[in-house]
Amino acid sequence: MQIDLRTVSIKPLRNTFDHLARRFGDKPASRYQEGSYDIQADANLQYRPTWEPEHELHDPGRTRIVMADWYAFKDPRQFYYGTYTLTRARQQESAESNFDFVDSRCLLGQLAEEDRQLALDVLMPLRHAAWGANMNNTGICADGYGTLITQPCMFAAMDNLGVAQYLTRVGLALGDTDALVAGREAWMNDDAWQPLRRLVENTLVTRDWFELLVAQNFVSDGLLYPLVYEQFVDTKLNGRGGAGVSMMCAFMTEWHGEMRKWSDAVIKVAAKESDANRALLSEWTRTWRDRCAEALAPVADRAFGDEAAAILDTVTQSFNDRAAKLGLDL
Amino acid sequence: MDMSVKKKLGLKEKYALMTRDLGWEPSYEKHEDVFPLIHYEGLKIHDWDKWEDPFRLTMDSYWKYQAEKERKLYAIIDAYNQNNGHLNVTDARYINAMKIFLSAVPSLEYNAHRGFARLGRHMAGVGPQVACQMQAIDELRHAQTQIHAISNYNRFYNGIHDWKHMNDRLWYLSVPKSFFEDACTCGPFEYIIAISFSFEYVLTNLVFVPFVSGAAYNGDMGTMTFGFSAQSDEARHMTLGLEVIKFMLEQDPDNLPIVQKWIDKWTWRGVRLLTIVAMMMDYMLPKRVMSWKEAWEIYFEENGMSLFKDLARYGIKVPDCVEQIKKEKHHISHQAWTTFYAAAPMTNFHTWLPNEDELDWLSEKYPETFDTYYRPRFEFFREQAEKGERFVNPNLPQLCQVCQIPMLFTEPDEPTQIAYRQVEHGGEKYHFCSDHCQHIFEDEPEKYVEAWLPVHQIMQGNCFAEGDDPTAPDFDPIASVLKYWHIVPGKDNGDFAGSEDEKNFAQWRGMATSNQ
Amino acid sequence: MSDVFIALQTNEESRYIVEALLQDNPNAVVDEQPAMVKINVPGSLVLKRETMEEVTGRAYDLQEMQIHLITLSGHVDEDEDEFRLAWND
Amino acid sequence: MSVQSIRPFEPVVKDAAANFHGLQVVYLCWDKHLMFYAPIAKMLPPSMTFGELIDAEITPAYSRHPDFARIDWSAVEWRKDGEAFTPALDKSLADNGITHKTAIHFTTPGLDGIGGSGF
Repeated sequence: MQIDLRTVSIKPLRNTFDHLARRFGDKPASRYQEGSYDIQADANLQYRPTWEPEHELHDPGRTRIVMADWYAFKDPRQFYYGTYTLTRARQQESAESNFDFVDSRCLLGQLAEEDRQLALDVLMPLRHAAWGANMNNTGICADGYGTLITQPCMFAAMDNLGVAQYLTRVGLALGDTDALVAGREAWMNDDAWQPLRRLVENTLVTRDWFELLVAQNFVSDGLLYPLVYEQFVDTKLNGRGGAGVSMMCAFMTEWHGEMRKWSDAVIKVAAKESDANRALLSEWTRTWRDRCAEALAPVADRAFGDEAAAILDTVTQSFNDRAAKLGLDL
Repeated sequence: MDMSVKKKLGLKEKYALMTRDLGWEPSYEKHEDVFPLIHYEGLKIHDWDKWEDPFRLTMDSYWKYQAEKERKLYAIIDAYNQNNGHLNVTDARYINAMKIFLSAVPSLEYNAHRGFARLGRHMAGVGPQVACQMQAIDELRHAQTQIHAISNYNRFYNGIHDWKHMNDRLWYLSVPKSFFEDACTCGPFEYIIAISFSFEYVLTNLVFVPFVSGAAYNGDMGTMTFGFSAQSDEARHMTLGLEVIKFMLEQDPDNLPIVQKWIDKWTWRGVRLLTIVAMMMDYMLPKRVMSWKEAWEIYFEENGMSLFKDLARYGIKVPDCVEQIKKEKHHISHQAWTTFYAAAPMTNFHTWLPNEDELDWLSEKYPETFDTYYRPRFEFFREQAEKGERFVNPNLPQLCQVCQIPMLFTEPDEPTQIAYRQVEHGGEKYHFCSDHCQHIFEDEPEKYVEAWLPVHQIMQGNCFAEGDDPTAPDFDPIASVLKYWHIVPGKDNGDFAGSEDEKNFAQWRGMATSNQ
Repeated sequence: MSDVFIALQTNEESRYIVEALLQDNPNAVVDEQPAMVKINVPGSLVLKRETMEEVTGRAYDLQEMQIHLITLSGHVDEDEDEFRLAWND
Repeated sequence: MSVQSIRPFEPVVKDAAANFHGLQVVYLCWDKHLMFYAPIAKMLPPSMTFGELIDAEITPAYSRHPDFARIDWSAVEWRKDGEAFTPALDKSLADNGITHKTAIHFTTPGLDGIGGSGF
């Protein structure tokens, strides 16, 4: 039957689902709200997880952070699958044209041999660090409580994999598969990279998922991305004919800028909840910051030579300022 | 630098560099501390690198193709909603199938999302990790697109206003809930056999292909779109299912009996779960594409059997339960619908008696059973209803300890006799709908004694509305349970005929087709 | 020999895929269902990039097919030039 | 324990007798009367007599069925957890050996549902 619907204006019985009306009042809900709030099972869970019989399948007790409402962690980007994927697809398209542009204009040819080697030395081992970050975020998504905080971690995990894959393409563009082999060799055996690898492996056995979120997404990314992508790629290399590398890494800089908004929101909300949370977050941040700064020192040495200490110090200081603004005492 | 000397990498080589090459063997932490979950199930894996992901999607292609799917999907959902597309469905009874769908399925997808995230972290090889991670994020997509697509029905029709609350509480929804929570509480290898192989590869075609095609046939563009769009991800997931089983069986001959046990268990768990889909196909689609039995024959007996024939070279056998399912395919949809009809005051959707035309279709599709066993039931119900004495079963049913379905299934060879099985464990009695559910229990009693059976929970007093006092003289336990479920009796359930849904749909459709 | 199959959403793009599949697999059987089309082939099936490019008149990446795919059965083997489905029995 | 678990645990029996406030679950099934689709679950005092079980529980549960009024109670065949048994009507459920989650099935010879259809 063909119906002409232009004349029909029917009044809905209700605007949204009750669980959203209870939170936000009876008004139309956004797709972010519909797809995220309260959708994880939280009552009458059936069986004991054989992989962790001490807790229920979904259990807020897997972290020492305590929240009255785990749906307080609104993502400022309001990412659900659709908006997340569309955003990344747009970024991917621009990354693709960046890679094409760099290739077609032979931009990498402007880089001196020693700087090309330096770029590979600094960036290639980070493929593996990004894979570590991917595993951490995937694990947080599995262990966390409440979709508002678990789904951004799943997205972050896929982003971490994307970063590792963009770095792989950078390596192939700057060198060849040999460049990837050398990067892996450095990650496994070069003294300069061992502190960072040790740190990443330590995070892989960190069992409190909120601590892991702090260590990975707040502290580690918060130091590594500014140091490597802002200071090294966009500033140092860019100033030495490395605009091509900078273009190929544009996703990473942009991504970190976006992720900061989210991780800041998470820390702020958790810290504001209680003094106990704030103390715990401060302690975690302090501990991981010190370990991370120490692990990045030899990487910074390789990247910046004599200026390493000063640059790492600037990055750390600005991270400290950021943490203080979020209510942490470092 | 001369770029042209570089060798061009093939898709497979490039994909290996983009995935497998990212991982490394930890040395600062012990392997078993980084991957603590991979040993306790007894499965032996010698070389994780033997895993091959045939689809080889890198993140850039993933984002690109998935975004295109999302754009199409939401464009159709938006258009469907803006044009009041719900008034275009064949008949408002159809919408009740969507109520069951929303009440049951997004929560399954969601649990699949979290379950695959666990595997994406804990499988000890980059190949399976990435495949599981992509599935994890896809499953979140499915949960969300289903909620978004069905959300508009909630604005105009009753019963799903609090679907998530009901999913954790309502009696019949403990069936899908327990299925997925069972899988999610398993170790990673059993989980992936349960979901990727048994559920995705062997069974989901039955839900998403003929049922969704049926939704299209009934004018539901929104459901057709999210259903098929989800299924396009499933094609990848099913491939993961097949890959994972090959991988496990090729790694060590000792894995065979373990894998076989899981296939047997999860094929049965899945088939029991699909009982409700059988009912939706045979009774809830006003225009029918094919019967449940036909769908079963195509997608399980033909396609499923090709799969088992293929796996025979590893020693995998067709699960024993298949013999019973072959017999039950003539019965289960009818048994389920008569159950929901008789339990109408306790559900969150409307039921009805099939009309003459529908009865004839059922007779034709089920020549061996319908006229003998089921048509007389509907005739009796109709007679009662016409006398103003609509039949309702006033009792709470006994549930199977494993599948949690009321014990409504009959003996495979005796369709008038309810099948009941019973065992004792730790001094307590446990009851089952079938040999297969009994065997599942006997294999892991410690797991299933913890089942949250809605009927027993109601009796224990755990399902009364907050604030109600069970010791008060005027306490009405059933009313209180309905309140606990957030169900409004008569409005959210009962007969479709005379319901607010029926009245509104007729009125709105009238507004759309006339000048009134 | 068991059938392998592939099912696609009925739309403009998949018309081309079906056309190419019929060219690459002369013994394919087309089964039209509401809003979908299922192609069954005994034993194994192949879709060639070259055929798709010929049929569509443009460069074609076989992974694009996934957008229109509903379901399939059989072992998948894919490279730049061919998408293959087969049973090993 | 037979469940494969990373660490042993003490399972919680969710439906242990102690959780039912002094009452016990009893399942009842009138075989060959599928109008009631499944055996029914009742929560009953162990002190209830079997006669009371018939009058106060079985009767309201099944009286809707046209066969019900025609039951010859002396001819009813009872089974308890699958075993044939003869209940003592004046004795309690406990004294009849009916414990928590006992399943009682009964058949009514000559009455096998509407038109003998098992319904």
